[in-house]
Amino acid sequence: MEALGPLSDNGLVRLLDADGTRVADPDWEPYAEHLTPEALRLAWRLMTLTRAFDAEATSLQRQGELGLWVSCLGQEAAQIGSGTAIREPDYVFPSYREHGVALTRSVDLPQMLTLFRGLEHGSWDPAQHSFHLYTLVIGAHTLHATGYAIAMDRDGLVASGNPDKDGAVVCYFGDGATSQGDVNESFVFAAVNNAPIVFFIQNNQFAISEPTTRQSRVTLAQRADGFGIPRVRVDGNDVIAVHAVTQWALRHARAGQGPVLIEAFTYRMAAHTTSDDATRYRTRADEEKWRQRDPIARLETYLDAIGELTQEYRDSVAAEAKALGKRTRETVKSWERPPMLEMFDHIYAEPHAQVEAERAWFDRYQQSFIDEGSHA
Amino acid sequence: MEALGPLSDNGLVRLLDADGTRVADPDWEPYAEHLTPEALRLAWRLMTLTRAFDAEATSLQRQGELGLWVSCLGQEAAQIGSGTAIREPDYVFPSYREHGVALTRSVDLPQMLTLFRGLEHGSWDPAQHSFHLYTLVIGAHTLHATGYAIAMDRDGLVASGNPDKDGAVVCYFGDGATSQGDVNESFVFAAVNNAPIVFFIQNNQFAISEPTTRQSRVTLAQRADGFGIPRVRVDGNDVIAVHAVTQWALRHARAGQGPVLIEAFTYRMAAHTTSDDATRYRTRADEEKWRQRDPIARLETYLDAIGELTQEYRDSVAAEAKALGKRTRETVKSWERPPMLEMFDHIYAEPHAQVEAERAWFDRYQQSFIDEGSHA
Amino acid sequence: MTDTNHGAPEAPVRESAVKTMTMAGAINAGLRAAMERDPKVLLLGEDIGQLGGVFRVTDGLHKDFGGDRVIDTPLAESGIVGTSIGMAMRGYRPVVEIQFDGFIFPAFNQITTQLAKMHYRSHGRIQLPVVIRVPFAGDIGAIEHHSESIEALFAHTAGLRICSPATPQDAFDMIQQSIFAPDPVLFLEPKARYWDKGDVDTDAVRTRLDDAAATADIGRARVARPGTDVTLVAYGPTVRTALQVADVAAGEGTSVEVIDLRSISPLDIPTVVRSAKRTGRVVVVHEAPTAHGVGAEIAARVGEEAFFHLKAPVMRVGGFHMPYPPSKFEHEFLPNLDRVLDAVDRLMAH
Amino acid sequence: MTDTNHGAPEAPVRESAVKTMTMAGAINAGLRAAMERDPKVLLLGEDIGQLGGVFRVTDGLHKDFGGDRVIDTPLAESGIVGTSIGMAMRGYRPVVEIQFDGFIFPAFNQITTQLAKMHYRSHGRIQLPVVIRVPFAGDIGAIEHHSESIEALFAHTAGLRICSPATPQDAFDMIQQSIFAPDPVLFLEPKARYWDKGDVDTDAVRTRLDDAAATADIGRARVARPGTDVTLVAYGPTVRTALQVADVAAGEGTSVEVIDLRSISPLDIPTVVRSAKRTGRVVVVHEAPTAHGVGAEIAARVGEEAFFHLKAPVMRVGGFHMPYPPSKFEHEFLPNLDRVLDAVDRLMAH
Ligand SMILES: Cc1ncc(C[n+]2csc(CCOP(=O)(O)OP(=O)(O)O)c2C)c(N)n1
Ligand SMILES: Cc1ncc(C[n+]2csc(CCOP(=O)(O)OP(=O)(O)O)c2C)c(N)n1
Ligand SMILES: [Mg+2]
Ligand SMILES: [Mg+2]
Repeated sequence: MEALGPLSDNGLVRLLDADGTRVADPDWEPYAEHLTPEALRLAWRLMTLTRAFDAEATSLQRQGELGLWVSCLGQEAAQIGSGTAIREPDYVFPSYREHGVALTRSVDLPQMLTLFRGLEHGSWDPAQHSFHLYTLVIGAHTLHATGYAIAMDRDGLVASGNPDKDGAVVCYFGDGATSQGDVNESFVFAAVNNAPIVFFIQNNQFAISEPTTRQSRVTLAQRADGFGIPRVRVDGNDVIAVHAVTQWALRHARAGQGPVLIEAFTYRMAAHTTSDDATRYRTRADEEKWRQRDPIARLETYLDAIGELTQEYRDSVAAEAKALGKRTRETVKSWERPPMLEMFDHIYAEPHAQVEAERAWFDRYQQSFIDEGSHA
Repeated sequence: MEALGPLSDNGLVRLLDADGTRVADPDWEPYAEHLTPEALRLAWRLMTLTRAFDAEATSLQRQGELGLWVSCLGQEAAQIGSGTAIREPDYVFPSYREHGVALTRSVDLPQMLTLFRGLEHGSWDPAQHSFHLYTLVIGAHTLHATGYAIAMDRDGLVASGNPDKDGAVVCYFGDGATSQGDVNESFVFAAVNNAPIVFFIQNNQFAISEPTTRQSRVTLAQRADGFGIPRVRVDGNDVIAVHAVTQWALRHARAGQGPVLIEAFTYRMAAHTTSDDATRYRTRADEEKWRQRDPIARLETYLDAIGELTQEYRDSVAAEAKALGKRTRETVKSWERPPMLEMFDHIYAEPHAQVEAERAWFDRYQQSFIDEGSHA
Repeated sequence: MTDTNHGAPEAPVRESAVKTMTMAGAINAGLRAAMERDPKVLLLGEDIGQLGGVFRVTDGLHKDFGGDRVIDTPLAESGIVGTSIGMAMRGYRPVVEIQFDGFIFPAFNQITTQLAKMHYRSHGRIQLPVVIRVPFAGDIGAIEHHSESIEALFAHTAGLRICSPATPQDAFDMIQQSIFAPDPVLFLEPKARYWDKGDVDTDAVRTRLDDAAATADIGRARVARPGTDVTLVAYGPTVRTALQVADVAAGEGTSVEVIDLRSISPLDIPTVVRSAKRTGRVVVVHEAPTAHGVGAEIAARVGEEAFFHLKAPVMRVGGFHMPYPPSKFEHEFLPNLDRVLDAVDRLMAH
Repeated sequence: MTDTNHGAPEAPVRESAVKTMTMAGAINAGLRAAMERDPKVLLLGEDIGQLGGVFRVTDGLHKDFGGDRVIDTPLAESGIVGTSIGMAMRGYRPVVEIQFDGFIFPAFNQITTQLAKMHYRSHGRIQLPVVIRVPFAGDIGAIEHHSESIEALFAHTAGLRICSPATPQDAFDMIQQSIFAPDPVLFLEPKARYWDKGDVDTDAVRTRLDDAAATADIGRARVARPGTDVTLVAYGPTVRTALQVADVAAGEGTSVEVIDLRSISPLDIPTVVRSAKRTGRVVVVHEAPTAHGVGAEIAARVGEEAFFHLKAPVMRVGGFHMPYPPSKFEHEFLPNLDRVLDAVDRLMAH
């Protein structure tokens, strides 16, 4: 057994140092070598857009336009690094904080906010984006992801003979989620079925207020050992390394070699949600220390150093970010609540007597106000 | 990761070979050296009594005197080996097949059959025997055991300074149970709380009809690695080795060093229960192979070889076994169903209006038959 | 909504298609027919493969369809239901067996927060045609957790359909209709009736397996025996008891109408109310404890819709508010013939 | 059984002991008092320590009692309840916080098959005085799973007690009485009322904390407002709505009696029936969907026991048979003032 505490910094795969210098790691280089400066600029752009959107959503919540916002600040490298390794026909099961991954799946980010404005429980068409809906019950979706992966395998989408066509599932969840029975059952089902799935833990070091030490006494990556699942632990603020390990894991899964677990060690720079007050359970010093490891700044420093980030590109991304913010604000404010009667839709796929009776009652009830004017 | 399948024979701790010869293992010898011939004779006697009781219960079920019987045939070494390492103030949480362990906890075996005759859901006083009731919902009790262990630690019963007074929990469960969320959550809670608990898996290779390969692709012992829990895998048909590893694990837990997991690799020689038909899913050849590794015969051969099993002792144990069988039969047949009204007792500790109303109604209803003669 | 008695097949019966089957056999035959019809139908559960399930309901299917379609899963109910949800998202029709009623609870979260709500959450984009088969209810002399009536714990949750057959014919038809309905269905099999025999027309259902027809059929009650004095509402295991009661009562001059609900979600309230308005006396009989049981909803609805026709309060006969007791007590815990007759007699006093 | 109005303290009120508190503050104070009284009282849950819980109900308790008594657990509800059962077996009184109603379901198995049944299974040898606190019900504009009314899913299961306070006074008293009662208690805190203020006498309850008194007190309903024309039965979050309805109705000349049930298991049926017999008209109001909700049991019981006194059927006003909808719809989903008034008006037409 390794003698690592769950927050140990040892044994992390890293290809870009905290100070923005590129590190060589012969084991992982093969999975990063396709990352041209252009690809890295794209990663930087996606991370920047994610952050801009995130900031706008936070401010919309402060203004009362959203009921709640779940920020992914600080986790952009973990999300964009992995998201850019995903392709058709892979399928993604996010938790509820994967806005960066959503961007890589072409989800229209402003549209996602219907959920946080209280208009819908699920905002996008999962099939269209190969990106399942957010799941708020911690860990529940990991079993759906596993079942989906088993079904992909049955459908011949794995080890098909043409590696370019093979697919796998990527399933995201948090450090806190690892304690749930469902997550561990997912490991069981994935392992015995040799399912094509990459379990991707974003260890942002907190489950709301609880540090990872409340969930485990060894690294979360090690959890995989108990189930016979290969694993890797990566610096989650290093977008290159995250991309590389995800590439490796996906190739492994798509090739029919079964599940893999990735722990991306990162930091939740914002509070848990806009309802949370992180000052109650962690220090400014801790936050400051991690601000030094900002994943976007890290890549920026590197791109700058190799002369691949022109002012022109910066300006264009800044303009795009601003436009995204503006569109987000306008979109959210433009939304009207749909007619009340719509809450009776899609409870069942086929009519259900109880629902139909209640829908009819409510319709008459609503009409009675229109007919009689306001009650009482 | 070890490349062992879940049924591998490699890496098993063994101190008594399948042919009854004593093997030397310097690592484990210290935990077995107190096993004098007398202690081994006791183990043999307890195993023999367990088997006799088991056989009697099986035949009582066949005669219709019990609704069901869950045989522990073949698992006597795993149960007596571990049970004899347990002492005051240790506390045991069995699954539902630990009749041998029950014997080591001085549970009156015939009394246990009230459960299988449909008279009670739980048969003995758990506090009196430091032996919790059987739990039929797979894995549920592992959390109770973990909570109990955490509480023992709070109560100063662990690492108290006097090792003779320290206690720990031993929690039994099966190979199938390892797939349940609850069992894995137990590992989480035990690990982060450094709870004094020994998780004892009796891997009898089947969960009803399903072989262990349906639950895991690596050994069940390895499961512990994922949670940072030390583990050992032992030949479950070797009573000396089982005793030794349990001694070690209990000392570890009682000394405040936290949880341990033991996998005792054994074989369920009978069907799952008297309702099961094992011929549907396993071969006679497999059964025969394991009959060759009978745990009682193995110890008998050894004791014989070292001249420690006199005919006199054999005869006395045979007589004791016969008497136990007779007492079991007589006890079971002597039981009358208690008055119907007792089914309303102990639903709550304090009166509950719904129960009181229904009890009163039922009493009147019953009386009406007595008053009026039979109805209709 | 329910104008005809759907227990009797509507199509003309071809002699050759009628076979005598036990209920377990009828479910087995229904599963087989569904698997033959659609390769996307998969069976999942503990010990359903070579063993054929602890009640042998899947007997022979592993042999004929293979381990890829009749899947022995790890021993984890949440995992079974959760992975089935994922498979359904890719177009499969998983039919899950929960080994016994009392072991469904580890899957409660997946059923209640995921399976039931995914269609709503996704605005109808995701359909989860998952069937959860559960041998339920008591009267088989079993140990704890093997005799429970769990329907009320799921009926309160929208998004699920719940039904329970009382005859081999319904078992054969309804299991297939549940499989081909687009919503998740909790399919409750009265285990004490597994060995009851009856005639089964294996042809009639074939034309009624598309989404809408299948859904409508499994939502309807059936008048199992017409009568005029008292309405006895039952489902699953208590239908047989209700019919016995009707026999005995007829001997005493009381005409009992027996309604076999068949469906618990939705409840076919119109059929019950129509009968209640005629008889003015209603008894609901289920094995589950009466307190907060399905009978409460029926009593409330009959009260709401037939109040001025009732001659006496709706009565409920069911289990008591206690854990299912040890089996030596179950005969008196259950709504047996005497207890139901007692209720009928008391109602007839009005 | 319920002859007095237990909302008002029976002991003479010492001026100094009355403080104005929010309901959240009253629960906090009640937890503190229980912890001071008995060192075996432990709090367990997610984020209840330094954070003080997401609703700050445990605010300050970690600081004052330490991490050994206010325990931040791993994120696993089954584990929290399951380990609490083990601790209770060694004499502790664990008070578990489930962060939101919608997250209790992973613990459903432990609650239903273990916590509720252990006392019965052990012939009364094992007592499990575990309290499960759940901020429940809606009306706070939250996202999915954060607004659910779960009471009916537990009320059917014997072995559990269920109660819900509607005022700060009851919150303060009942949390302590739940902790010192010997049976497991599901303590449902109406989260939308956490910030409602009221006077709390912190002394009165002290003499009523032994097993029997505590149990009896948490099982009793309270007449929150007397009236003569209609009986409105409510609990938890809907008591405030019911009182508002009574106000408005009074202005229209209708005298509404409001009963605050306080307890869901057991139900204090005698108090409800006494009122129903006087008014002849009953409306039950809860946030949970009406179908198979607690209102069904109350309607059935009132039907059984007050049938010949009723002028009209018992009415139920509650949520609809759907998943709790997105928050922009919740005002109409919930039994709001208008919907309850509408029911009262319809009843008064009889
Ligand atoms: C079953 C369940 N229990 C509790 C919660 C409340 N809750 C929401 S987020 C959260 C913490 C999750 O932590 P982690 O898994 O690390 O993910 P992160 O939020 O850090 O991304 C909790 C306890 C929940 N959503 N579901
Ligand atoms: C939660 C739950 N699911 C299913 C069952 C039915 N069941 C009883 S024993 C058993 C197999 C258990 O196998 P294992 O854990 O290996 O223990 P063994 O019986 O071999 O001792 C099953 C599936 C149960 N009791 N509880
Ligand atoms: Mg986290
Ligand atoms: Mg086994």
